[in-house]
Amino acid sequence: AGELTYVVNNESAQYDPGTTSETFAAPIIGNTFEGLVRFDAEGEIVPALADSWDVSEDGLTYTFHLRDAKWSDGKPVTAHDFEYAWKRVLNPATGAKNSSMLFLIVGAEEAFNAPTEVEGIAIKATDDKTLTFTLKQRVPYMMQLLTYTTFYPVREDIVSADPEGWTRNASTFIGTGPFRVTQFNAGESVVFEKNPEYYDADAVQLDKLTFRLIPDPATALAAMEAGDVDGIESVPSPEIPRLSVESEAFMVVPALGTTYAFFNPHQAPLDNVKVREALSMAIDREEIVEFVLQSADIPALGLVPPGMMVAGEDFTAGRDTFGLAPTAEVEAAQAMLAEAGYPNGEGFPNTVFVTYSSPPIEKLLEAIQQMWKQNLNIDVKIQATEWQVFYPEVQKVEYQIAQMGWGADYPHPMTFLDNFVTGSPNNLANWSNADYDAAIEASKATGDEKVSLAEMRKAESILMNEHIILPQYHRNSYMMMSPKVHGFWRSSLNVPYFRDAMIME
Amino acid sequence: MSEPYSSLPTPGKVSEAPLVSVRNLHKHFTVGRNLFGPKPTLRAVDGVDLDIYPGETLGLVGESGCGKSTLARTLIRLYQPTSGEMLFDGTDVAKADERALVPFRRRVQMIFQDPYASLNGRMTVRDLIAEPLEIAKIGTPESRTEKVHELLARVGLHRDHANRFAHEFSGGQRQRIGIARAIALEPDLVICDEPISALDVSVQAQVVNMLEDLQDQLGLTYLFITHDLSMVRHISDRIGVMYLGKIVELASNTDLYRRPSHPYTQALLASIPVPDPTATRPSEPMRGEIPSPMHIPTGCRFRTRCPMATELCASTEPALKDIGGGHLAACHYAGDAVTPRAA
Amino acid sequence: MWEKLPQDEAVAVKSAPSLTYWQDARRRLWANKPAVVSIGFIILLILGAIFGPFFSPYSYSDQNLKLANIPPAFDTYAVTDGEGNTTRFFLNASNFNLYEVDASGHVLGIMRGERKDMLKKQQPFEIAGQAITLDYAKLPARILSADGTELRTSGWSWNMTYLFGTDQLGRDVLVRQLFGARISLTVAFVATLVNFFIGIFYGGIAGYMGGKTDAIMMRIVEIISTVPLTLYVVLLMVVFDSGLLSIIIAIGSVFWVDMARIVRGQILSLKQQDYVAAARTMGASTPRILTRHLLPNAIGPIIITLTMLIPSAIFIESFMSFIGLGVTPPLASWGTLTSEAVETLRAYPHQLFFPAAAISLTMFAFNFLGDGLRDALDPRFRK
Amino acid sequence: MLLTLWAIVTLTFFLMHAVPGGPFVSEKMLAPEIQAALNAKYGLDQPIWAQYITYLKGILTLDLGPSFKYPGVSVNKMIADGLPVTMRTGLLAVIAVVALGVPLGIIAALNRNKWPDTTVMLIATIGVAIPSYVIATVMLYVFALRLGWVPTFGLDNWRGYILPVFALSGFWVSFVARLTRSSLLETFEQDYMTTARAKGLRPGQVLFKHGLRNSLVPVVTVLGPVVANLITGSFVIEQIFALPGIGRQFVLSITNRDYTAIMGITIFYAAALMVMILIVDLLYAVLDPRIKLSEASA
Amino acid sequence: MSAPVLSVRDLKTSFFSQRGEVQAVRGVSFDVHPGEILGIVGESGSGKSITCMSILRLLKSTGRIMGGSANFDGQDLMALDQGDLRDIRGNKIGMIFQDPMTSLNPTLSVGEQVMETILRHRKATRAEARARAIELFELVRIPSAAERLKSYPHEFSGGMRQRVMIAIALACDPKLLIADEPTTALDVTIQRQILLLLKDLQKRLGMAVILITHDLGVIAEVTDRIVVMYGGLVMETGPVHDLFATPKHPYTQGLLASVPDLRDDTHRRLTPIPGSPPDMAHPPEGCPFTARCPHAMQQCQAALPPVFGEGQGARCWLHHPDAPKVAGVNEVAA
Ligand SMILES: Nc1ncnc2c1ncn2[C@@H]1O[C@H](COP(=O)(O)OP(=O)(O)OP(=O)(O)O)[C@@H](O)[C@H]1O
Ligand SMILES: Nc1ncnc2c1ncn2[C@@H]1O[C@H](COP(=O)(O)OP(=O)(O)OP(=O)(O)O)[C@@H](O)[C@H]1O
Ligand SMILES: [Mg+2]
Ligand SMILES: [Mg+2]
Repeated sequence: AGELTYVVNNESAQYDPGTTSETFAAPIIGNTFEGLVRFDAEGEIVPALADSWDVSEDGLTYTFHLRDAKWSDGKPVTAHDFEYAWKRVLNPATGAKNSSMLFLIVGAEEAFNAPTEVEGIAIKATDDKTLTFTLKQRVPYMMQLLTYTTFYPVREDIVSADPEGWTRNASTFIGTGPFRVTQFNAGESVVFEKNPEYYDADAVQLDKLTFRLIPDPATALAAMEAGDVDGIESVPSPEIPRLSVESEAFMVVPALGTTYAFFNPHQAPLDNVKVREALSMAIDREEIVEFVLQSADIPALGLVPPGMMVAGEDFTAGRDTFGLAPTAEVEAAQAMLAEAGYPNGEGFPNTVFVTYSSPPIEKLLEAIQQMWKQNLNIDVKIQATEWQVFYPEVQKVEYQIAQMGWGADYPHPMTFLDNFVTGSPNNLANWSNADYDAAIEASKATGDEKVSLAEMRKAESILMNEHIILPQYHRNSYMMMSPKVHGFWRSSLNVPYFRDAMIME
Repeated sequence: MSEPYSSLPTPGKVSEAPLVSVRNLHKHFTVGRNLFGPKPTLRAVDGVDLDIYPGETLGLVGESGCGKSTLARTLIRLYQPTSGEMLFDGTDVAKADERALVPFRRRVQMIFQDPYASLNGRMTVRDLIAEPLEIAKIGTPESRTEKVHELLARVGLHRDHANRFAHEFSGGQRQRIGIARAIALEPDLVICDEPISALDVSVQAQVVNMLEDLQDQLGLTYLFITHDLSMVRHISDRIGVMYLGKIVELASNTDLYRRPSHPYTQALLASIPVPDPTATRPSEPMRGEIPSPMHIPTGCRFRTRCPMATELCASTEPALKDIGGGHLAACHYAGDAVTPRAA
Repeated sequence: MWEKLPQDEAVAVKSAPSLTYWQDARRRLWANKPAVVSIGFIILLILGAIFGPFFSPYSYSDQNLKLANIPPAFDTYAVTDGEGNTTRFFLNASNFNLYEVDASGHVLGIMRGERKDMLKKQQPFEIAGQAITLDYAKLPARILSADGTELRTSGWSWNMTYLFGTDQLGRDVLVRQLFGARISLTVAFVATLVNFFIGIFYGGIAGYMGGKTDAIMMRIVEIISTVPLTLYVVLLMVVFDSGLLSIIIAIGSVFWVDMARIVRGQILSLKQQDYVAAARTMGASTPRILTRHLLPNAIGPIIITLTMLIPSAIFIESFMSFIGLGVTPPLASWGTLTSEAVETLRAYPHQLFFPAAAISLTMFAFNFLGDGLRDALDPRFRK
Repeated sequence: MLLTLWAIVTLTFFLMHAVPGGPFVSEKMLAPEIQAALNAKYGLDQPIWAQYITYLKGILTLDLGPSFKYPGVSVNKMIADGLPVTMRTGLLAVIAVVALGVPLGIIAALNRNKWPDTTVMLIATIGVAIPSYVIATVMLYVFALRLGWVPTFGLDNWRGYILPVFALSGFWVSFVARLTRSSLLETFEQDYMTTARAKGLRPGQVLFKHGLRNSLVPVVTVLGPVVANLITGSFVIEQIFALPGIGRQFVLSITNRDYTAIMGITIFYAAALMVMILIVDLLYAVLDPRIKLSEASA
Repeated sequence: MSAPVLSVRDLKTSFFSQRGEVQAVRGVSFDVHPGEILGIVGESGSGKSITCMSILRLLKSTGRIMGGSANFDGQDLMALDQGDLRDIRGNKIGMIFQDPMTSLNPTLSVGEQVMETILRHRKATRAEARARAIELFELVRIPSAAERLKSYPHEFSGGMRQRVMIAIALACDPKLLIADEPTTALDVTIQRQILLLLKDLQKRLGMAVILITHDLGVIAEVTDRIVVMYGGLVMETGPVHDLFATPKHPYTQGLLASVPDLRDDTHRRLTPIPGSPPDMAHPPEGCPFTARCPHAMQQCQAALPPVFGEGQGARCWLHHPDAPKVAGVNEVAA
């Protein structure tokens, strides 16, 4: 029993599980909806609306058997709800931002591009309780993918009655999760109550849950410290050292994210891999973490962050360092740069490091800029612009160095590695490497997790040895939750789960 | 009541073309702050005909509030006339725009009735007096300062006063600054709106002498508005008497004082205080309500206070007519043998 | 005693030279102490901004990450080893680092301790041969000597290495501030000029002309003040390169509307005065009437608006820098220094204090100067 | 007035489209097919003038269109949701500006060069020199967290209003105080103030009836746009105190390139501003009868 | 003779500007008796207005009263506290200022400006005050009185504004009226009516009047006694008849000689006093008139003369018993 107020820093524009692509929507959707399967506190896949499933030999056809679950208005959840929801995402008129996630399914992409071809989509509710679908190729991380909101069911009657507005109204926001919304206060808060129709309702302890929007993390922290709220989503980074020693409420949650910059291999002087390597070697990632970020983040030497298990093994375990080290390799970097034709930085062309406006990121870049200056004697200019200006610019791949980063959509290395295959929309360096593509292809095709892991590691080495990215650090999330609250957990995909939370005095 | 130019008889003394010629000039104001409905009109100048000849001094007297200042301000084109014609030296200035008025502005200057309000409090006396010179781009700053000192001496101020600001002066001293400014450019016509009423008599005498000297030396023309009937008699060649927005009598100075022909003029002359404590005068002031320029009486505008008003006066407005020797009067009975209370 | 004086003897009075209004105003300004002090301050500041950095061992971009977030003054502890060598250090209470300092307050470097004991919330150090423990189990953190007693401070001292402390990247706050002054003062200067030359005249002309001209001009002002500044600035950023010039253009094109409105309001009521009529009868041109008669009489509100808008300009610059039009890192202005420091307000208030104080002091100077100017330009006031 | 509004709409519309970015540039790259589908859905695939015409038609029916960023929310609703919050703090701030700024200016003017004057001017100078986000942050820390006198966020009770209103009005209180002071000092030197005193009027009457009224023209001039600004909110204040107002919404819609929301709030602001300026012009004529109404508000 | 209503003794007022001290009033003394009209004449800039303003302590911020007393009704106005002084201003002492345009508040209707005085000192409702204001407007001959209450000062002619000032000063039937050039902007007919009005009030209510004017005709006609000022000092005082008949001070004589003769048509040049008045920032040590006086002596330059004579007193060394005789001044022409 009890009430709990949790502070979020951003308001999502869309709460429709099928159409949204915003991470800000996750706290709300994650607590009001469940899909076929879910993560538990340990990050394992456990049954949710489906209580069992079968995968065909070739790994392409999945069959899910649903349990007797109900929607929050009491209607039973059926396989048709899933079929409807997924096909809705594949209708361009819906305006779903993550439709491409479903393109893994046979016929999906075709249907999206020509909406008459709905029949070709290999998704089928064979009966009320059975859902099957067929993939175009093997997807090792399919089960993880299914936890993503795009794969959640929605209710046809509700959605078709008001395709856009149903998520704006507490009475039509019908979900399948442990809570249901009682109030949407735009710009202010979302209030939930326990969903009595939830299949595991007995396990849910909280009666009332409020997500309060406080955009300024400093205010949120003040509210937390004043005892006005029970938990906050993030803390201002200068406060991390203090909170980490002072506060029992302070939590560090590993987040599956890496902050890095793209080196554009098509622009001088970065078209020279030695230059890229020299630059990458010349920065002191440990100092950055300790003094600039002042956090417990992890210096990054590769693309994929630690914490993702494949074949029972952490992807990053025993990984190569690709010639990099946590501290700056000054001499080696200087030698490398000289080899590239710029001894002591002489004649190094004008280089601009573009970024989006964000004070902590700019701070980080300033530190890097200074390290390059000091260690390599080269001047790099920083240019920060609004995200909306920055991002389209970067997509044109005319920058020299561009700050970026990636957070996992699902806890599998492929969420990072997939971005660098030829033609991926997120391949913002427009980099193309046949070996890399082949390794990725191979890792997906195999049914053997070990082989798959090896192929993925190989792919990462190819990418990293080419120094297409300047890895900086692997992120953690820093948040606070009152020690009175038990059973709360936040996934490494940044979703806070209150399903098992309870307040103990 | 628009009359051809020729019908206004010229005074005997001068025979040249008039410097200023005004016909049927009107200046009306709308008053009140009524947001809705028509606003009442106030006819401050209500059909004035007037000629001013080069080199003369035309005195203008009249009841307070009868429109003298308004006439002056219209003549100098601070106000846009509501209707009527205004010729200055042959050119029509009634409707000219600011740019076309530039030459006119140089040749006509004004001394304001309110000395303080017309002096910019942020300027030193030097700047104030030198301003017309600066505008006309005459001389260097030094020579202008010289000229300012000379003008200050002329109006009886000290050269040290040049560094002061208007608020540091007494009323009379301010007025002298205004005078110095107006004559700085040696204009053709100076419109003097009560230039001496704030001065003490000895300074009045100085200033009047000075104005007369300037007139002699430079051939200036004055329109001289005042309430001081002894001074106006002294300084003017001709005198116009205004009543409620209109000129009711116009004659040479001697003629006017000898033969006042409009009953208002007669009443006016009878009220002059004499600087002699032993003199005695009938203590009966003029009777009757003063009419307001918002409700000008029909017919003769003076009839409400006129001791000899008749039926005729109530119905027809008398025109300004010559009653002999260039003496004009706007009274049906002016020039008649029986003029009551004639001097 | 009773002899007659010769008639023509004029009493010779020493006469002062004739002053124009401006000469007189200048004289009065120089007699105004706070205004003169303010002028002095502003000149010093400008000189400091131009030449100050040359005297500093650091440049605005020199970082020493290890010495980040060091305060301008600290409590020092002293530990003496067996041979009588004293090691001095201080504790940065916000990031729990120990820094070694010398007796006069120079910062020598960060002290590396052993692994932090996360459970006991302690970190052992070896200082001057002694085992010293930093204990932050309970805040404020304490320094424990080898026998577990709390070490007392040996008094506080100024930070002689970084007079104003360092920022988040270990840069000297003082030098950054002097550099920031260059940009912020330029911006202030530009804003003032723009207000002066565009705002005042625009408003003056609208107010004086009245009627249709006024209506049209004021509608333009309305349009300028409603069209979202951000959009406009972003567009500018696309057209121009980021830099001081674009800031000047941005500020120049929009920053005068408040001034225009205020001046217009004043002129509307001033133009009815008789002295304006008098000037018109003298044939004074519109510009002359505006500059000589109307604007001097509206000087009070003008000067106040002028001084009040200076900090706004400084902060608009920091906003523009934030979205990419303006100074590029590592360069900073007072505005960007301030907004950066707000984030660290609780942990390192000195980082906010200095830029805020700089802006406030400058504002005081501008205000005193403005007041002095206003009084100098208004002869009616006392003294 | 409608013409001005039209000019503003047109200018903003084209400016907005000329600026890089669009409503669908989000955190992650959208596949090109999806981008195209979204553009088609919101009519962004049409030529710009066609979008412009459509938009104009919408406004004529007072329909500001659907938000691009918040599906299912109309801009009308966005404004209707955010406005009450913004208005409440804004109007209180306006009251604070008038009720504090003017009296402080009076006190300073009456005690010229004495300590109350110096104090007020000191505070006023700091009030303009320190930006509102700094003031807000510091106050939040001191009053809400340290002293616990006021809540840290939100407007749930009257105490919640104190800090936002204070932070919102600080600059303008200072500005108005200074303007009032300077204007009053000038008025005090006028002859009619002497007349008023010669009538034996009480100091209050002299001050308020004769002094203040003649000093208010510049104050009213600034107040007009200030009111329009305050009642349309401030991003910083709403952000820091977590108020769901349109000030924050507006800035977000610009960063999000939520075209219809930008337009809608701009139009709303423009209308508020124009109404305020009209009121100011009317007030001019009330305050100073020499200013002709026709002249002030042609 | 009854006790004076107002007795001014050695009043001194200076202005302080950057240029230093301007001694506008340098020790002025005079008495005003109940029911008496005291005229003040004098050179423009001689300190007449400043004397009057000093009596009511109405100087601008740069002015300061340097000494002296002004006894009104047994109270020294110079020592009175502000509250009591306010009860006297506008009530027992009415004041008409010289400059009618700037002395009226441009933003209040003239009616309001009259009414507020009444409301301040009398227990009257607004309607009563309005009625009284209309009555006053009629008294000072403003046509369409009721209608014009609503007008603003700038809509009035100079003379009308002056009459509004008069109406304000008379609003509370003061015991003493200080009128600084109240009729300069009025034509003679209205001037006469106003002067008769003042005389009437003087008789009916026993009101005393200080009348400053340059119009010697007015002085002659209405005042009982006159004070002649020059250079911040009283040069001569005396009953109006004596003063006009036998002016004792050379300045007074010069003043009287400057008036144009109404009966004279010959355009004879006027005879002003030559020279210009002293600069009050550097007042001369001796008699301020020395530089312009036809009879100036060494003594005049050396020391300020005291007032000689009872009844008609003159501040001139020529009236010192030892002074040489000068025809027309201290020697009555036979
Ligand atoms: N604010 C001021 N600052 C400096 N000097 C002043 C100020 N006001 C008046 N004076 C000086 O004081 C002297 C007396 O002025 P006052 O106004 O009393 O003269 P007045 O006798 O009334 O003259 P007038 O008949 O012209 O009105 C003048 O010389 C004037 O220059
Ligand atoms: N700006 C104005 N608005 C409205 N009415 C005005 C205006 N100016 C003058 N009047 C009115 O016009 C009439 C004539 O005024 P004007 O100033 O010309 O009189 P005047 O003859 O100069 O009087 P005085 O001798 O008293 O100065 C008066 O009734 C006055 O109220
Ligand atoms: Mg007049
Ligand atoms: Mg005077």
